[in-house]
Amino acid sequence: MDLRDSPDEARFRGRLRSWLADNLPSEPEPATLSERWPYMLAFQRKMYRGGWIALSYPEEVGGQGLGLMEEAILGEELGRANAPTMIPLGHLGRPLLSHGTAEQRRRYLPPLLASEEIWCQGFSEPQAGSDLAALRTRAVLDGDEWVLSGQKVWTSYGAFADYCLLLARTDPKAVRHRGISAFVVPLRTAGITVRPIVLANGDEEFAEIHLDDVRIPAENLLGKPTDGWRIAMDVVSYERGAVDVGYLAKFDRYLTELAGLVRASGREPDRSTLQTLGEAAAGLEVLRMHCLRSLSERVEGGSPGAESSIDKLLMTRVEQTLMSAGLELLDDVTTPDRSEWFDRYLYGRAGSIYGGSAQIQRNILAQRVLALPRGPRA
Amino acid sequence: MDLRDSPDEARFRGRLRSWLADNLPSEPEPATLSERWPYMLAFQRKMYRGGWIALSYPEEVGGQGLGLMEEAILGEELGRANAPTMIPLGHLGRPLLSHGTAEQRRRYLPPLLASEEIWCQGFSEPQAGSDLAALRTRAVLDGDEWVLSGQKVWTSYGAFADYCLLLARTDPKAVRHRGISAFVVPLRTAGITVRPIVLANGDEEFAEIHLDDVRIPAENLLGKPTDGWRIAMDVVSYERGAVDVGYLAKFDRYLTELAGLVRASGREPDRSTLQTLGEAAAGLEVLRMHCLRSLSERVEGGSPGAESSIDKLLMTRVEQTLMSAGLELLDDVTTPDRSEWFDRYLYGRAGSIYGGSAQIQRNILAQRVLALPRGPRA
Amino acid sequence: MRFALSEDQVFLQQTTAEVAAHLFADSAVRSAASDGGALRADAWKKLTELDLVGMLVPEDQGGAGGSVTDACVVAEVLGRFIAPVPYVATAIATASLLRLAGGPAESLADLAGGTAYAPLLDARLDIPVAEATIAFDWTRGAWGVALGADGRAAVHALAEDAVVDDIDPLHPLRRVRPVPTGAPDSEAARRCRAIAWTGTAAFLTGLADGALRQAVDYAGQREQYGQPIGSFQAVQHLCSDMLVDVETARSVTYGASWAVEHAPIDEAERLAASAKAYAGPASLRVCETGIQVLGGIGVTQEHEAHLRLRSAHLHDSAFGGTDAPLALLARRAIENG
Amino acid sequence: MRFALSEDQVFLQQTTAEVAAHLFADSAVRSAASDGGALRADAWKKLTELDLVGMLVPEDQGGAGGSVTDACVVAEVLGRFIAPVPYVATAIATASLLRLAGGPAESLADLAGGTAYAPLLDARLDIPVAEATIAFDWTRGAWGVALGADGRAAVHALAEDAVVDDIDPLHPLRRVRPVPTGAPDSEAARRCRAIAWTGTAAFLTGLADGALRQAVDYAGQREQYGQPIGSFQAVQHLCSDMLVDVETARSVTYGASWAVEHAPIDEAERLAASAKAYAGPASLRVCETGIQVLGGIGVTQEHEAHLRLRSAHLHDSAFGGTDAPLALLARRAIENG
Repeated sequence: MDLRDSPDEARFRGRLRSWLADNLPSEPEPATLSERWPYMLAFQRKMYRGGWIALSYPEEVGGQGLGLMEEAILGEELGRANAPTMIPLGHLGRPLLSHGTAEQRRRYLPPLLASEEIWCQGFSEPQAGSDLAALRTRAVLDGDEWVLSGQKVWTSYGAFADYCLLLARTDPKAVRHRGISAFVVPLRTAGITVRPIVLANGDEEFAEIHLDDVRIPAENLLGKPTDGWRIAMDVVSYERGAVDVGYLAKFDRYLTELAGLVRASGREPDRSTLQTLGEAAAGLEVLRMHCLRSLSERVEGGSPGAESSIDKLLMTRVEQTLMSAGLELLDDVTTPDRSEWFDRYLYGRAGSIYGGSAQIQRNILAQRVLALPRGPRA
Repeated sequence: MDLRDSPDEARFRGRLRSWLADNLPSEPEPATLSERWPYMLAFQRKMYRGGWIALSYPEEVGGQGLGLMEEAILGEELGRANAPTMIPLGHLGRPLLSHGTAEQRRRYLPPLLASEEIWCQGFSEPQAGSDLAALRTRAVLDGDEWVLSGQKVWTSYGAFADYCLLLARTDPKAVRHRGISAFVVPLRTAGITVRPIVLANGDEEFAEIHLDDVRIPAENLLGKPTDGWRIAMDVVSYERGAVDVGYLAKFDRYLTELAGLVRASGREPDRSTLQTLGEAAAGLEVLRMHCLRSLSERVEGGSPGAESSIDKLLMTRVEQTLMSAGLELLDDVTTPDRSEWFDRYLYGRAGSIYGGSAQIQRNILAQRVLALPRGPRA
Repeated sequence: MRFALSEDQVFLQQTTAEVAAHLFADSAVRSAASDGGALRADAWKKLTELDLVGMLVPEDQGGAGGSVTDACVVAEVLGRFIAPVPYVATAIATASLLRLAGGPAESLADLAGGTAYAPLLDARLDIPVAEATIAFDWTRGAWGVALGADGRAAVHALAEDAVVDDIDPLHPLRRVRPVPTGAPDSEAARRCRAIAWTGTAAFLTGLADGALRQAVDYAGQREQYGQPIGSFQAVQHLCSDMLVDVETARSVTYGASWAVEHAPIDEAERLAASAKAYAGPASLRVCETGIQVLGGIGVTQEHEAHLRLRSAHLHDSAFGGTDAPLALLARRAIENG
Repeated sequence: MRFALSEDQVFLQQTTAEVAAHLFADSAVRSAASDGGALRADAWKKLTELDLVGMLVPEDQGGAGGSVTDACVVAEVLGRFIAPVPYVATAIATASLLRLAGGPAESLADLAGGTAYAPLLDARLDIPVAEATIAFDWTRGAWGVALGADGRAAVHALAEDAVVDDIDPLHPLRRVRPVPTGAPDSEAARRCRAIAWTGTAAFLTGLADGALRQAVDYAGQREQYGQPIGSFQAVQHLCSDMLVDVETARSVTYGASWAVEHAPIDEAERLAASAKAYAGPASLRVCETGIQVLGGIGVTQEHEAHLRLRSAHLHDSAFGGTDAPLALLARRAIENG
């Protein structure tokens, strides 16, 4: 155990901290996504130019050749500096790196990492949510083109993206997950319609993608045919680690804000207030420590396994505890702070649904970590 | 809606209240079951002689020919008067009443209701807990005798009982619950061994019953062969109604005691204390109202159905809320009050297990009340 | 003792449900969040015509002369349909205050005739002790009603400030210039508070009931892994827990609905406080679980589940949240302990 | 940064588990509840011989000179086996106090040699501000240790009163004639409190881990409805929730175990407080769920599950329960908010 930075890590953190001090935007983050998008994008590109993005990618594809540890330090420092929300792209580059041809890596990775081309993830479908292997979007090879038809939902930032890493069924005879392949789909292709999904809190982060006889070149297949499922599971497990997606920093910011509002109320906090706020604070420390542990295990042992479902369930639990604390402590329901917190709470309800529902995560843990016997379904 | 007593009910309540005022034992209820048993039994017999037991049974078997409403009033008044714990026998007389021969009713019901002969329930087995239909105790007809072999567990007051209403498999070829019959088994019969089960809190309320080639007369079959499952379900659903088992009165007593301890502490209750105590109090009112509603539905619609699983889950929830409240509010862990409360809390852990675990109750509600589709198991 | 709705009440429940199904289709409720109050106005007119708005107003003052239980039957059905109308606020809480705490008789008749009245609360949505600043479930042009310092219900023209509808757009709050009030100390005022708690509990129960019905329907149809998700034990148990919450909230609510009119004030308050403190959190649990069963669609504006959850939050907060009723219950227990 | 046990620590974990499996078989633990301290005495002797008792005592004072993380590794394993020994109380909390808060050097060496020492707490099992009345996890003849008014750890001969062991017979409390103490205000005293919190969290994590292992074993073997109960989704999800609690409690505990020795005092306290406030309720949830999975047998004295739950309750209450660490966390957040 040593939670201190190594000398290299400390140097990295120091450089990053001073870069952030000089380069953070002075204007606050806009509230609506349509205004926030250019703001986020501008800062993300600036960070890339500064050498702070794609830290753990090889230098030849535009990364910094550093490690997961530096990625984690980045997340911490962004949170500490109250920096703009990052657009989560890193996990989408992973399958290009691991399964892409040399040409695909050269063509796609640098602009992806530079945020010059925005990528999104086309996995879920209306009939394939928790049961991803039931996906129905089909891809048929017609000469030197794949022809894709189907519908994707829950695509983060789909309305802003240029490319989609998309799963489609290429072998309709193979059972479920065996017949699936992954594709690089340029979203400007004819036959594609993108429609935003408005979340309960008004956010338009997600989109639906409709594909109607969309023709893409044969070389846009990623990996071999039927590699799709493995690619998807890889992406999903990267997505489940809290550090990658920068949630910890966001939660830290929320807690600081909530504690500030309690202080600003001028009321001496009673025991119930201390318990509520204390539980939220403890939750964040647990999440932070668990993320460090997972990170350390990944640094030593490679890509995360089924245990990442623990991270996901913990993240949901901590988020929902924090949101409930906010609703309880901000009891003047007519203030804008309460209203913003309520939006966060609503957004938090999605935490136990997307990226594999809480029920699916528990199935994974029971069967793949605890090795409990499968039910009659198997 | 009318929660008032009818004139008849009010007269009944008045008579009962004054009888209790005159007849309650002056000594407090002993703490250990071995001392408590004669104390309980003496008071229960006194109540029977006073005409306050078996209220809803017909007069010809020793009952009072009244209704469920009077049973409920009895429960309320016993709680209000802080009367000794009742031995729950009423639900065991029901199958004798509904399935017994005239001779069985004449022979068994009056002493059962008078608490002159104590009855217990031999349903669960080591390998048949939640899955009662898996029971293995066998009964084979040999001439004019049934020969019983097997083992029963979780028999309430088994160590004090004279008779056991016992389920055994009479048709080993029939599938599961179709091959089960119910028997009246005198516990003094050769081949029977009763061993108390000591609960975590030290209580010896439950027992194991071992049956080793126990011979009982052929006429001790209750109902027709293979009526056993229906009889069992009947008993279980009676058992699930909170009113019958007198829990409400006990919880009321606990709450009053807890509130008294909070008052005696002399500390001005803070908000957290008010919330904790208030939630326990609200839970009791919910339980009381839900019991009244269930009672009213039973008075109008006959025997309780699958909905009684709601009563059971509510009772467990209210009990566990109350117990947690006690542990939280009695924070001086060295006092005898805290220690007694801790024993109640431990006992309360059994609430979600016995009489069908919380998981089984939820299955019943999902499948039989909400009519959700059965899983692949069906 | 009889704990059941009368035949008339069952009929009232059915007819209200028919009217509500017509007025408050899911799509209509979704658009009501941004229709500038159009559905609210139409629906209120219809409910007024059907004598449901004047339920608690005596017949000789133009009302239906119904019981609190009758009003709770209506409120529960409206909750089930997430009806964007101020039934609890106006037809139950305000009508009781005007009637029981000696408000102007003409206002009561006016309310039964469909004129907008809103109860005045403090910034935490509690019943004010000295000063009200919020018109609860406000309609354009509404009069405000609060207990005066003399212990009598008074009607106020409102000097209006910002509308707050970002928690629940179906039941807007309006900040108003502060109105001095009395504390709810008299028996009449306490009974009014108990009626407001009970009516709110009925609406919360209805919200939860709707979430349960929707979850069960969806779980029976939606297939994953080749079978309806409702056949998975995890989903079944979520639904069973919702059922327990709905039915038990219903029990305490209807018990309270009787007690607030017929029982001595202490018992009335104890049951009403229990109903409010229990139905609020129960309804929130059920609405949240309902969203979990619906999955992704449940967290979008394409589905009305979020409006249901928003309404549950607002009504859970109303009339003192859970804090006020829990404190009352705890203090009573301590006094008697 | 490296968040993982060292090879030595993994070895320590394995050897401690082997020793514990030998000493604390389920049946031995069950009889320890009424053996008059026999197992406790034997086991303490063995743990002393193995240098585990003196883990936090410097080598030149007869100890093993180990880290708090080392001590937590041992405490966690002992928790897993419900070991009826005062490891947290004596080898972690008291040893730290004697060492860091300037206690008599000879007592520290004496402790490492197996002599009984118990930390002195107040009646709520919190660290006393002015007066101690309870010897925590008391052994016959034990010396009491508490912070004196001068801010230094002091050793007291105890004037003993009643034994309180009805919550957890494996870890008795002993009332003692009141001992005046100082408040834990100095940095050394605060660090000692943080170490006590962390060690307790490790024991609580181990208790939970044992409950999880037992539940998973049982669920894989026990059959109902013709299949192992562990194949039912409801049971699987109970076990998964237990796993999440165990692993996350472990993460925060080991993070804290490092911080209490190496981080600035504010960070050390924040992590230790989080570990204590999180591991206590998590362990209670897991021990309760474990009993639910075991079913009937779990609530009897024929199984040790109730002893596990009892120990979890006692340790959850120890050193200020969850209230003290939560208040610390909240006040820090408010100061920095």
